[in-house]
Amino acid sequence: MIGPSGPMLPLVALIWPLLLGLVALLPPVRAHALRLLPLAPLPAIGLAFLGGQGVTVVPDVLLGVTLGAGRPAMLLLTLTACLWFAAAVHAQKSMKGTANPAVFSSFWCLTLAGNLGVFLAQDVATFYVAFAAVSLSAYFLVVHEATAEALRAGRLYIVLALVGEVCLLVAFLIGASAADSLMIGQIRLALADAPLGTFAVALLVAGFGIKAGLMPLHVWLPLAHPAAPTPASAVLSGAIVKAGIVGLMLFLPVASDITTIVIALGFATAFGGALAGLRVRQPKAILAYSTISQMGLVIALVAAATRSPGGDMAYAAYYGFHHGLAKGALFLGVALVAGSRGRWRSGGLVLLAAVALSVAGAPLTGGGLAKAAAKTGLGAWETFALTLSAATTTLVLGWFLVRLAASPTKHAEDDAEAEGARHPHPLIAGPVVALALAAVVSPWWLWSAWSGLPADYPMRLATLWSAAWPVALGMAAIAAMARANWPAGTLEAADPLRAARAAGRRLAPLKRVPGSLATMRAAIADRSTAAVRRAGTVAAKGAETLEGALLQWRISGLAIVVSVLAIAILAAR
Amino acid sequence: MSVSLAIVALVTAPLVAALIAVILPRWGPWLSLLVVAGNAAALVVLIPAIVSQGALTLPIGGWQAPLGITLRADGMALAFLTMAALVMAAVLVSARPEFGGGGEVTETRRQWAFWPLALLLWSALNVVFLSRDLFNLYVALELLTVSAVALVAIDGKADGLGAALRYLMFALLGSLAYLLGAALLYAQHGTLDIALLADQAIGGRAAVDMMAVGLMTAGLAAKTALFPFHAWLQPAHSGAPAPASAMLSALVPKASFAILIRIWFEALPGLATPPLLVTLGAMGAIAIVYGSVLALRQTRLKLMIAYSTVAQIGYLFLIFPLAGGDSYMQPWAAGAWTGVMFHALSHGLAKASMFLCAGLWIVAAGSDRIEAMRGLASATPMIASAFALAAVTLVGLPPSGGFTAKYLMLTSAFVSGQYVWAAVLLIGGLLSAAYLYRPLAVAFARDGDAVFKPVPRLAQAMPLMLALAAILLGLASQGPFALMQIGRPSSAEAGLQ
Amino acid sequence: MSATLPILILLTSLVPAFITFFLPQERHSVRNLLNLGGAVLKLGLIVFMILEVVQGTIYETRISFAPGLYLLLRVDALSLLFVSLSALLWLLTTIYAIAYLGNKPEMSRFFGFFSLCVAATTGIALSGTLISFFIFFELLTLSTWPLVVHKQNAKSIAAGRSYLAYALPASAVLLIAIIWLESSVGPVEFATPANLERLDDNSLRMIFALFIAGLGVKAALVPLHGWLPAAMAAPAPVSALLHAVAVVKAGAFGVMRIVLDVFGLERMETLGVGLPLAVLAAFTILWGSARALQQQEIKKRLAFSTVSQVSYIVLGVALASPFAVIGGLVHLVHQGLMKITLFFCAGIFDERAGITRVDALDGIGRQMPWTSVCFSIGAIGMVGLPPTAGFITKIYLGIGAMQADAPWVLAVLAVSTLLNAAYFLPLVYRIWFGDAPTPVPAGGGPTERPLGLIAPPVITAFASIAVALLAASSFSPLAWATLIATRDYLR
Amino acid sequence: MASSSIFGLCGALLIGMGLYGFITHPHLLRRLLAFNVIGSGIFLLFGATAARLPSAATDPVPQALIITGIVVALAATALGVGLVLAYARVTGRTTLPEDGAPTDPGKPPR
Repeated sequence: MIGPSGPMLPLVALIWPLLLGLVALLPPVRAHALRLLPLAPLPAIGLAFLGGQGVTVVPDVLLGVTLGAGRPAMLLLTLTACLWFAAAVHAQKSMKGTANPAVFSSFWCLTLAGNLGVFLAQDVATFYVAFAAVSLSAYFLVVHEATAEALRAGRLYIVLALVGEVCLLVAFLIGASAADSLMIGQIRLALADAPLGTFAVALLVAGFGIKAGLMPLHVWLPLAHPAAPTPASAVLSGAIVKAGIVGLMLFLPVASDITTIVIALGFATAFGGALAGLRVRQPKAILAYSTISQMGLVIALVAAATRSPGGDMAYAAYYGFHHGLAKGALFLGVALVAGSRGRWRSGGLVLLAAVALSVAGAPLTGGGLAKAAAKTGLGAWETFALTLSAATTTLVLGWFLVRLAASPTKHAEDDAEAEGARHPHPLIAGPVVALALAAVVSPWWLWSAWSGLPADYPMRLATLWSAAWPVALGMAAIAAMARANWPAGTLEAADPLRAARAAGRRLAPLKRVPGSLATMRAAIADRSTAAVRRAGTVAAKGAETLEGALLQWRISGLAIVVSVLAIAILAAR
Repeated sequence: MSVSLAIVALVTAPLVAALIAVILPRWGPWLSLLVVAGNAAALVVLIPAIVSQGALTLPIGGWQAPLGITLRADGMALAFLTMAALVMAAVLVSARPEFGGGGEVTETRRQWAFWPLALLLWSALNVVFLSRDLFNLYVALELLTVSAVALVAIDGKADGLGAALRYLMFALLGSLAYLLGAALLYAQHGTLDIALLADQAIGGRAAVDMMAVGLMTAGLAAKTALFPFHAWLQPAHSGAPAPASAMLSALVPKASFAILIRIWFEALPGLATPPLLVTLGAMGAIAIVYGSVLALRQTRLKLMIAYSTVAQIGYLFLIFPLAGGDSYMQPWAAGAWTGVMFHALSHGLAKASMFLCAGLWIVAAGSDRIEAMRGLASATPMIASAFALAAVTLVGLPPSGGFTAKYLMLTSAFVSGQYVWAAVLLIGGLLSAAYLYRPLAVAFARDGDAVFKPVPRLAQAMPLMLALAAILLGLASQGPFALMQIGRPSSAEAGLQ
Repeated sequence: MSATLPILILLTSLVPAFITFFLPQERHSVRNLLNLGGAVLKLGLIVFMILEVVQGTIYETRISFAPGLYLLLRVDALSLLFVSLSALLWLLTTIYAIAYLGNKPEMSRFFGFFSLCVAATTGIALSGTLISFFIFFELLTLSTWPLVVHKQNAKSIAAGRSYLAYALPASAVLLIAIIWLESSVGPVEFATPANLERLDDNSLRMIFALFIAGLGVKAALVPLHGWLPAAMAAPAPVSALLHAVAVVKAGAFGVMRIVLDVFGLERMETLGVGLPLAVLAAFTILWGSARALQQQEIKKRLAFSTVSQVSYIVLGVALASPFAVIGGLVHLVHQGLMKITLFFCAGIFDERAGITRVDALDGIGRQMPWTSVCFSIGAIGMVGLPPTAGFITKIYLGIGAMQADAPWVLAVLAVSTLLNAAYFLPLVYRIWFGDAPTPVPAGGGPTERPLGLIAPPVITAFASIAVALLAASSFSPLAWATLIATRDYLR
Repeated sequence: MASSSIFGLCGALLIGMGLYGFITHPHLLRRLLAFNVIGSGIFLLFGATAARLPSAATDPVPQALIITGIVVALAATALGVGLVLAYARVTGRTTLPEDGAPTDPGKPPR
């Protein structure tokens, strides 16, 4: 036994939520298990702000756990920890009285641990375990409400998550054997020219793409994110998708053969996701599509950073950081708006509109800063695409606000209470406000450290213009569509599987194949046993006939006499 | 001196006891126990003596061959004697309920006849194993045949009498052929002593010798029930009462087989030719498959066991092609020869056990149809275990004597490149598993609701003892193996060619 | 001491076996004490032995049958791996069996053969020669039959027949292989490399094929696996024993012995038999999974899953690269822990709630939480998802496949994982999210007591996570497997 | 031709005749008689071997053996006759069922 070495805080950050998850299952704690949730990310928040330099090695656990986070990963870890904390605070109120709080809390903690783990893991086994933890236990967050659509969404989610796991496993195995090491850094280097390396990279993109909602692997996302309880939706859309992003950051090798394809897919997702969001009416589903779109951009940024050896993931991380905070605010804000009336409701909507603008990258917002920084790492047409994506984002988030404003006030449990309950509970509003502020403001604070650009760069006219015109374009489109009485949005909720279902119907006859194969196998087996049996019967009949003959003394006696001669003759040879 | 006494006692004690039992029928059961004890004592004296001094030769009355008759106790003889003693002990103990009278019923003829016949049979057996004089062997073989035939007919029913007569026909013709062969040998060599014959016949390949071996081999094969001379066996063995069947199946064929071994391996090894050896082996092989196939078809337990004997006798004849097939890679000499001996011994123990089991089951179930045994395993667990262990031996699964036998034979077959015999050995094993499985499976089934007659525990213990002995033969095969090497003919190692 | 210890270990199960046979049915406390005592004692002796072996003691016992035909019990690292697994799981299975079977009839017979079966497994593990291996292998076949037919109904009798119908011809084939080999190269001891040059390559290939065919029945390689699903008619502890501890494992262990000790990895490579074996194993993995998908009975599904899982072990040694061998070795333990958990749980579902079919599992999770949790862990492990033992195996096998330049194995692993998920996760889904068909009467639901029933699966489920979490520690099965592979076989 | 040859040839003739009868006759009693004919032939042949020594002296051993053999054959015959009688008494047959020929015409089956 060799004890762990290096800083302990990363280890504690991972183990602490796991411990809390177990504590949540203890009988005396079970009923109040939700109270534990805000405690879970605290060590991680500590880690994020104290900073963890150095590498933690725990040689005995798994295949030797190595922890440590690079600068981009640490930024995302900060985001994740904060978002989980905010969501946990939100859950104190919004999920009060939910069924099975212990199970929910337990999986919440497990998912959190996994989510933190993917940022900290330095070896592939730990990463895989963490990724599986975040990926698979999130299933229980999705299906927590156990409604029919939640279960349906959960099924699709788990199937794709498993496919993703398998893709990743195969890719990791190829990489680890090529690198002859389990260290992610070496695997990344080895993947560049390993045998089957390109195939492995494709699998990596598929595996992480599923998690991050890369089209066309995004189908689960608009079903699963809205189905979960609101705090869970927030972490799913804000933090958990970042597991896919960080995976790509860590593993995508420099100058891979398919980098360009990944970039193209990323941008396609960015536009496709946003436009697809216009087809649905449910606010959370629209947000999910927005997440798909944003993640497409981030994936494109990550892939772009791998084009040359010196590429920096910082822009992607910076962009992702902002998106996570903002998306968390938006999802939590849905509950805020739905749960309040009057001016509280209007205030909420305004707040969310501000956040939405930030996501779209309006000038001087956090999102605008992130976009401005991101553009520096891109080529010409990519820059244009990124700029233009702000228009579609504006459009889809505008549509979101419209739908949210139109959604009925949901106040079922509080109806019996006084009218004074019109204003939202602080535990609901607090996190939303905090996240929104953080989303809009904190990129300013991080600007010079992460963009590498002068401090006045966001205020320059060119920057402002390139941020403003697409947003304006998007707003114009909103106005146009509002005038046309919103021709979009024919579906209540997302239904990405229609094609699949149709294909399934067409392929339904194939279902009979295993059955008929089994029948055939059984028939062959029966026939061959019957043949063997027949042969056996024939042989036995023959033997019985012979036996009857030998029983006659005339034959047997003669046989003895003949055999005397036969033996004598044989002996004479 | 005590050694000579022991040898003589092995021959005479059962004989004397048989004569007394004829006169004093009531004493039969007790006398048999006495003989069992005496026999055991004699073996206890003999085995260590042989192990320390090697094979012992005892000219009876001090008359040396060729005029006198020689008894010779070598390893093989002692192994067979021991096996016979075990089987006889179990048989004689198990026969008490059926033939002991016990006073509750008036004595019947069969109760009177059983004990002398069994003891006579035993005496004749012991002589066969010990004697080295071809004519003396003839007399013993006849005595054996007569008592065996009489045992088959002991019930006095039509089936038994018919089976006995059929048996008698084969046996008489076999005896006559053997006697004629012996006469021819005497005419050629002027002696009937095996050792002297071996000295004389070295190098010679006289036509008379060939005729003589032809006669003797065919005659003995008929008595051993080698295919295709086995037609008498199945009615005789299945028709007799269970204890008699046990003796008939386990011991009687071994006697004629032992004489065959003495003739071929000790007296006239020079006469063997490859085609003859292959022919004898082939007959054995056919017997294995044929007997097994017929055993599979039987619906009556004793018939099935009898056919199993037909098959198992086939293995014995594989000794002819296989002996001598051992290579420098194996540390043993005469592996195949010893293997066949192991087979003879373990088959004797297991088959006796199986017939005793069958007898008890038939009594318990009131029928000898295999189907009637349904559920008997729970009612009579000891019998079921005995039957299962005996089956393990007969199939040749480890760790049993049957396995040791099969292993030694198989190795010889492979080393000498005679893969056909190896295939026969394996197929025979599988077929025997197939037919022995059926009664076991039926006995293990619980869905019957038949009511069985209780079986006393002592009677159950006897077949179990025999079956355990057969297993023990495999577990502790070192001792028997070493024993059988004492006085082993050199041809056993070199092969018959 | 070094000569008697292997014998003592064997006797710890043989003696209880023989005494148990003669115990009257009603002496259950004596019987339980005897069996548990034997199991605990054996575990203790094995722990002692492991400590001694680490210090370099060599345990070797010879019992001679005939000159050149002897029983050799020899302890090496590989045998320790298997024997300690079987001893541990035997103890748990005994506890479970006592609780499961309670006071049913024919308990003396059952526990007698149960112990005999474990004695045979121990013998297999400790065998130092081919022939000793064969003897114990057959003893295992024979002592398992009464367990398979234990219920004595038509179905179990048929299962027993099919078991023997597969096992006995296989043993004949195995015997041919052994004798063919030994008749040319002399008695084969595992510790000393056999002098295979005496045989030409084609003969060696034939012998290898015969070995695989002979062992393949027990290892349930397709198409020799037919007995295994049928043997589900046996009581649950027997299934657990068959699938996780004894029979199937003995087959896989045998394949390892043949590949690693008799032929050796290099020889296997020069003969070119590794690839066909790997293909066969891969096919078995996929076929078993595909067939499991079609089964609607829980135990049958588990049985086909075993068919598939055990072939991971064979696949590992067949690929013959360092990581693959380690993966194969460690899966011997991992599969045992996970599969026994599943069978324990399936047994509890059957015994306490009468659930035998997949669709009856709906909503049982709330009524039988412990069992359900254990079952879920086992199922996740079988799929190979972290943090259960299955994923360690998969990582090692996958890297090993790349080392062996056989990337197609990765596809097999991937498809197998998905198939495993497809037939296991729906069970887990039903357990936790299915609608219980009838409202459960208050307090009248199925019970998971006594403790002896639920503790073993909890322990094994915990262990199957622990061995993965602490895989890199020096006491884990993985460390042991690495030690075995690097020290003994990968020179 | 030496007398021993005549003895030998007679013995062979007897054996051949007896063998034919033994094998072809279904009637059990006839078979027993044929058995005795064969036996006599063998003993005759055996007796002839006594003269095989070149010297004039005859070998005494065959005589001893023949006498023993006759006793043995007698015992076997006695058993055989007893069995045949019992068989005929029980079944009314004088042949074994598989040997074809039906019952003895003199005695109706019971």
